[in-house]
Amino acid sequence: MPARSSKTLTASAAAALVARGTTVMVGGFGLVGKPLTLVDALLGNDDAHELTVISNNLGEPGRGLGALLCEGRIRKAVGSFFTSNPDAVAAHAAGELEVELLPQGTLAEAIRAGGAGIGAFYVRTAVGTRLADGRELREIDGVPHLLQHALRADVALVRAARADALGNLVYDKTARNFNPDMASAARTVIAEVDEIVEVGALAPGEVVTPHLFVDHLVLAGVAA
Amino acid sequence: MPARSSKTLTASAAAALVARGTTVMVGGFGLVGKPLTLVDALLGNDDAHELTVISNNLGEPGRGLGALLCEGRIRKAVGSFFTSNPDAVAAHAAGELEVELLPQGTLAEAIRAGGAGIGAFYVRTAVGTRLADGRELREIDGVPHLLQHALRADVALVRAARADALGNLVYDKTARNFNPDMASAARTVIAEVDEIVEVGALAPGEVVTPHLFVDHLVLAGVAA
Amino acid sequence: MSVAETIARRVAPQLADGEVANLGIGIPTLVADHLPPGRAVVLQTENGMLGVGPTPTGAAVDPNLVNAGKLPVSELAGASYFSSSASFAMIRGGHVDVAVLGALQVDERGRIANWSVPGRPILGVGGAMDLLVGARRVIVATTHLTKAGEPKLVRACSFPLSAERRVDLVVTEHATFAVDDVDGLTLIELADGTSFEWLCEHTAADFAVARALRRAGA
Amino acid sequence: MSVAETIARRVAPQLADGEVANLGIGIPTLVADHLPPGRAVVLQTENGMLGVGPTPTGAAVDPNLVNAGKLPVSELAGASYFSSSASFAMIRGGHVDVAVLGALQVDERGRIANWSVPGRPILGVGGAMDLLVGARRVIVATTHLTKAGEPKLVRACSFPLSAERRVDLVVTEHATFAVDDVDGLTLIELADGTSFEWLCEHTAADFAVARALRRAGA
Repeated sequence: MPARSSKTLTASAAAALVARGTTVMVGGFGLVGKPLTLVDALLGNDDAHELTVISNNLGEPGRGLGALLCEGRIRKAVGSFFTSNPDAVAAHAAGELEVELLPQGTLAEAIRAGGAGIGAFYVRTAVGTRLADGRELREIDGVPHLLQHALRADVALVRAARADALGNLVYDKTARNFNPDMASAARTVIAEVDEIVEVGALAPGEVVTPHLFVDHLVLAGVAA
Repeated sequence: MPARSSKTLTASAAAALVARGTTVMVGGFGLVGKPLTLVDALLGNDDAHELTVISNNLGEPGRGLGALLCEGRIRKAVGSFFTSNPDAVAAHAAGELEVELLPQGTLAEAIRAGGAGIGAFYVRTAVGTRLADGRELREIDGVPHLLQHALRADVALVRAARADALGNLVYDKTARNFNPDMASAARTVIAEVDEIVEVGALAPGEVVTPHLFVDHLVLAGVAA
Repeated sequence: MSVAETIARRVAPQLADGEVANLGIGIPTLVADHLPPGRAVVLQTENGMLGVGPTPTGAAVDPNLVNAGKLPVSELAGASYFSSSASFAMIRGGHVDVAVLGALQVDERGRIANWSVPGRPILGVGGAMDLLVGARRVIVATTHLTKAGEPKLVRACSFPLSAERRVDLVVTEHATFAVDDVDGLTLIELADGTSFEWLCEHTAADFAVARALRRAGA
Repeated sequence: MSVAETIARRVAPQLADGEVANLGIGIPTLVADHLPPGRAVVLQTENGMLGVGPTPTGAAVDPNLVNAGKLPVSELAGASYFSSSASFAMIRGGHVDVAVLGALQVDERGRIANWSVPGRPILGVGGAMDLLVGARRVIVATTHLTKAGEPKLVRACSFPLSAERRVDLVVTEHATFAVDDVDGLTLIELADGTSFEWLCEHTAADFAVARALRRAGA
């Protein structure tokens, strides 16, 4: 029997928490570990426009974040790989989509830093490349590093396998990816899960995202 | 039946990997999660002198790292709380022990950074205190932060509950503490464990320290 | 009831239902025992645990299950364990609602000194500075006077400050002070049996007095 | 055997027993299928897994179990999963022994361009730059020529570099080059059926020739 949790919301109630002009993190690597129920619910929120989206990719044409992009709701995208969606390439060419491109590891680390109260960090990745243009360079122990500021968001939409009623999360295989990092780095965190189990059903040593990070739970595949 | 692992060493063979004048990380919070078999074995390594020890504490009088300290083998300690061992206070007063004191969170983050290929990071902790003396200050989004460099070691001695034969590690309750961070941040990582199980016996979603971080395994409580 | 328990009992109602709290070593740790019935406060301990339960007895004591004071604790349903870096990421990142900390001194702006004593070598700091920058709210739980009978609430700390950030509430066995950026300390509650005159005499910091000053049973 | 498989088969013996390897998208991914029998190479994929197993078929395909190319993979005994930040901490921190990467161009110092094409907007980089700074050893697995028949090994890359760090080995279907800081590219192996003259004509980078130049079957 599924457990009840005071954190449970419908997908549309959760999507309504995304306001115009805000920054939204969306977990997933391609469509794997993507909170698709929540992303689809955003389409029904007439206020979800002019968004800045922090996500590794922008979905596929018309699917996931690609659907939001088609409707012109994404003003800016921060991520590592947008070429997999031709619509993103076209929107950028048309001047309708601003893009901030980061190496995938720097992106993940910046999100973790945002959740961990780290203001900025120095990383060797991308030194000497065009992604270093305009960035602060500093030698540390004789090795050049780039400064990267932390990333935070107003809302994070993440995908987990199971939650307990308190909001502790565990993930399934490689669907984990950016989700635990993003679950730490936003003012409001909404987790889409397959199942909500009783408190005590998750072993304390296996919890990946402790419940204090999670504000709301939404059941995957339930659109209402 | 315990599993065999090609990474297994005796405690004394492991302790012999610590050379004179090197930097050693030692896991644990007080004596909880401390690799005591390995620390005791260090006493039998006549080359383990003039060490720099990175550890939250320096044990208790005569126990754990406290025993190494008594023998005058620790030149410098980097950690957050040494006052719990009066011998450390006395050694410092006598000019025999150099101390680098960091807030506990900055210590843990610097160790993680060392393992994660992050050169340095900015943190708000300790701004405006005496621990900020001589440190670089920088405003990030209008908030003052201190620069902290990453910490790395030649050898890390960590304590885990179980390893599989490949060296994947899981920890027991609050004995986890600094151990996973340190297991990522040294050239040679030696894990003291209660038990070595067959490959496949640990669930892939529960592994805390993947085996690529771990060089050697030593069974706890086996002195030889 | 000991003075420490009196203070802990006065702090406990300040923790709201559902909040995540980190309780420092000493008097703050005792707060857990005085929470009003039914108030679900979740305890985080910086050595790497969320969901700390009461002190176990006898065979239930597990040497691998301790709080930041290295005292044995138990595990509640829904608990989780994590590394030190993850624990302080939680704390610094603003995910802990409230920290209850002890203090050696509190200045009249509400800043505290709780880690070092002048003239002695600086050899310990622990997690206090991290909690002071990271916890959303900080409550100080301290005796009103030092063991030598000196006021702990002072104009300016003679001991080194633990952070630039002021705390939000100061609770002693004699009084409770709210803290804000404009007025600094404001007396909001005076213990039964403590006279206003006594308090003024034994408080070296200037403080305002709330219009709605309350009397509270010790 | 396709050209891609020829290249993958020539790369495979370069991975030593017990090494942890990250295989890039495309030709590098094929290397896993050509490892010599009994050679235990552990595969890491930057989307968060160590211990990647072979491509599953039919009902064994799990949509939540993919590699960095988003292709289905399987899980070997001893595998583990972790977050993106933990995965790149591993990579940047020097914990991955070898990365096998594709390339658009390789310069004569052994630096590569593999992420961006001049004249097109920069909209994708992925994890290539992280692997180039973090992997202890980097092997390039690429066709010798572009689809247009142009040499990929050039004096200086006209495409944007992916890192300042040089790679350690360049493997094409025609030749294998070692790379070092003094000599840049050194030809160490020439495929059967490829003449030295053909190679010189189709390689725009200067290169040295090893005394012990080997011939290898395609």
